[in-house]
Amino acid sequence: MTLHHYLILAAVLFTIGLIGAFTRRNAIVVLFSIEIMLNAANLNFIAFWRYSDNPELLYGILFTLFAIAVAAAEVAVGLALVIAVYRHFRSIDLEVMDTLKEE
Amino acid sequence: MNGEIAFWILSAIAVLGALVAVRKRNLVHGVFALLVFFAGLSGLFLLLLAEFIAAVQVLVYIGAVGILLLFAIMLTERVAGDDGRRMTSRGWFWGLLAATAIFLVLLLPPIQQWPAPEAAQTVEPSVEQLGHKLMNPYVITLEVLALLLTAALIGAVTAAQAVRLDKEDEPPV
Amino acid sequence: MTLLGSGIFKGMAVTFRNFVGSYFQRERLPTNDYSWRTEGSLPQHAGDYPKEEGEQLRDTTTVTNYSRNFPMLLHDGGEPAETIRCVACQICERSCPPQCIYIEKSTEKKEDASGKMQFYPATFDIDVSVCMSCQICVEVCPFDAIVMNSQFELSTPNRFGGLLLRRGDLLKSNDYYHKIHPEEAAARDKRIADEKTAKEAKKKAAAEAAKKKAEAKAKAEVEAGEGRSE
Amino acid sequence: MSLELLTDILIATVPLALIFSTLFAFTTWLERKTLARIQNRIGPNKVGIPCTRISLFGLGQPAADGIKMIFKEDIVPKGADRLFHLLAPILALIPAMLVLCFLPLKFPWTESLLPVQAFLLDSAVIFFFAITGINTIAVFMAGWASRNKYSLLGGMRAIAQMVSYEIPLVLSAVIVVMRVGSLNAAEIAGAQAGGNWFIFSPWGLTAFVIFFIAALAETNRSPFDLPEAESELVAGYFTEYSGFKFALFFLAEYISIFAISGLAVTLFLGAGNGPGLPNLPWLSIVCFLVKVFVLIAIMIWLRGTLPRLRVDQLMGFAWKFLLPLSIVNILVAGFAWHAQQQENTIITVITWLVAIIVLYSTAKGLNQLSRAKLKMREYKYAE
Repeated sequence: MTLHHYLILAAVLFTIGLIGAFTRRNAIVVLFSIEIMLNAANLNFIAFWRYSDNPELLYGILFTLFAIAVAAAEVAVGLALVIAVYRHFRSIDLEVMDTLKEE
Repeated sequence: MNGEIAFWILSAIAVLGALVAVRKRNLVHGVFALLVFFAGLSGLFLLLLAEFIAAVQVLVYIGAVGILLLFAIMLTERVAGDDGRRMTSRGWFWGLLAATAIFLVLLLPPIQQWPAPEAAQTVEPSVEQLGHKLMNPYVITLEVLALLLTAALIGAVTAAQAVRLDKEDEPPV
Repeated sequence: MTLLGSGIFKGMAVTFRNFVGSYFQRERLPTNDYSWRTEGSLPQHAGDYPKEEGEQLRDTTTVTNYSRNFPMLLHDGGEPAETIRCVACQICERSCPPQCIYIEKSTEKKEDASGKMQFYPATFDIDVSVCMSCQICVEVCPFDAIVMNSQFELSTPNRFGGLLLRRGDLLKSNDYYHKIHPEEAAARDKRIADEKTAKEAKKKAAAEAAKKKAEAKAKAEVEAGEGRSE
Repeated sequence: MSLELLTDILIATVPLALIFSTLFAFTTWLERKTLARIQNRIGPNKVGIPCTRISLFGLGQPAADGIKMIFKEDIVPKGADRLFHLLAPILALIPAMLVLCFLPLKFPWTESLLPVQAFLLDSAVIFFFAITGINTIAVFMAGWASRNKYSLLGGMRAIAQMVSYEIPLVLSAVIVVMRVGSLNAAEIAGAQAGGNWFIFSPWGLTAFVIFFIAALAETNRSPFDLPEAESELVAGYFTEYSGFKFALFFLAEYISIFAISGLAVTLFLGAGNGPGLPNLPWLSIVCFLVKVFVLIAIMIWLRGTLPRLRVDQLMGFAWKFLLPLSIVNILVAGFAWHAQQQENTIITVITWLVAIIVLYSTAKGLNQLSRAKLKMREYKYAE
């Protein structure tokens, strides 16, 4: 397998995530999509690390490790926000939350 | 040869999982599909000889994030069945267009450099090396990360906490 | 209340004593075998479930004096349907927690054992697959018509209707009741008899009082008549 | 994939599945028998070899139960999610079986094979915890797919409990990983050769106790069996399961008990190293399994003794007692090893004493803090 296989796979996964984030109305599904995009990026990091000139420096691994930790924090805060929003609007539909919009 | 078969199977699993997760109306099914996607990705990490990352992927994404998503779903909306509402957002067409454009941009670098020049390295990093890296050059990053996680924890608890009203006769929001 | 403490170890010591003791002290195993226990306090036919193939239980109605499982209906001997005690008052049907009793009241009255005109249950079904053996029906019955049976061989190959006991299956004579639960049946019969005598005594007293009252009234009337005539 | 690799993997893993499935059957018999004796009953004693009158203390009971389970009717509730109802028991069994590979059981016939065993992985312990975590998903899936309130409640309880107790479980394992400097199960086992077990120190003992309690909760054993509390939730998440699917859940539960006891033995009780025994391959496996069975016997004993906890007690115990204690324990162990860098008896004795005092007072203080505050009940609507 070459690096390009992984890059194209990551691009496909990232686009799936992007489509989900752009086209779905449910806040939790948008969070799924963001997770999918982050994971696609992680795949890229690992692939670049594996095919780099000096993998013993572990750059890709370290970056992915930090990215996973940040993603975990992001999910926790995001879901807390979803729950807070649900409590306020009684819905997690993103199109309902338009009170800041100009009428 | 083995690696190639494994790559195709695992990437099929990951792509299918991601697609189903994004398109499924039933949110719990969506989460299960997302977990399949995470598992497929973890297999790909194993294929790339990053076994520690694969383990962390399973531990964090399947063990923690999946559970968190399930809890959030259980705490918010009715999930089972078809509620008959529109699933896609109003600007879905433009979203699709933008996503396609970005996909094409992402495809550019591999296409420009076709065929792929370099072959894979077979260096297998030990977890010990990783630990030394984390404790010596990257210790500040690690600490900042710990701080970030603590802040996120506190923030999540505060944000999700029910608003306590002083007056008892008002209904809780 | 704290969770951790020496109580855990004390409890573990108790269970350990039970565990070891059950191998050495036979009286710790109350379910083992009844034959060795104080003879005479148990019915003659009580015993272990048959161990050997081909061996038959002498009686499938009871294991001990104290076993109870599902309700039965009592009658006072003779033709069961003629002397049934139940008057279809439906109190048990209403108080049954899992609602496993189904009663249909008869349309006409019939003489019961004591010769009184009473309704009787045209249908009386208990679904023992639903019954939870709580004995509440026995507690609420004002006619001592329903008591607990101890028949335990109930298994049936029919899954849907096999465990629905009809009136005919439920009817058992008072003699049978005396056989399976002698002490309880004797106590119950004594109570019924006492109640009956008390009732009769009361009736007698009431009749006497009424008689006295009538006499007094008659006397007063006589006196009044006498008074008027004066 | 080369054929040789495949056969080697099969030779290394199939015996594990066979051995532990057999032990599962034996353990169900052992548990029923022990619980019965604790409650002054006899337990299963009739079923033995078929068509004979040999009853063998009821050892045929597990086989009879298995045959019964297979031929029972499989009921899927109306309105249940049929696919996930089917997948849940399978998903419960697979991770339970998988983690067995991470136990350092070196069979003699694997000497000549390629090093395919999973416990030789560099991050075996992390993998163990990661794969154990998948079990939670299976439990939720079972509870959710059954379309039953009690199942869902049991599933949610199980998730809350497993997620909470995973933290003290991992933190107590950190002590050992710190000391050995490796996540490799074989290296951890090797570091404890010659009776140098990690349980023989104040911090090691504390970590072992925390690990054991958390393991009880993680495998839904009594007194932490709230997810399957039969008197509150019918049977929790597997209320709606019958027949073979139920048997799979049962099997998964016992296999995960074996796995987590095996990990406890690996981390704290010297893996296959017997005290004063020669280092023979067969002997080490027997030694390992004997230690696992000692832990399982203690689990059964506790099940026969302790009543079930309330939900608030359960969560409070994890977060207010086990978690702070395990963090303090890590600090104590770190300082102690730092102080013991030179071989010096006096320093060792002093660190031991200090560690014992610190750990005991922390446990005592935390226990006092988590003491429930009893107050008079207030009646809001009734006077």
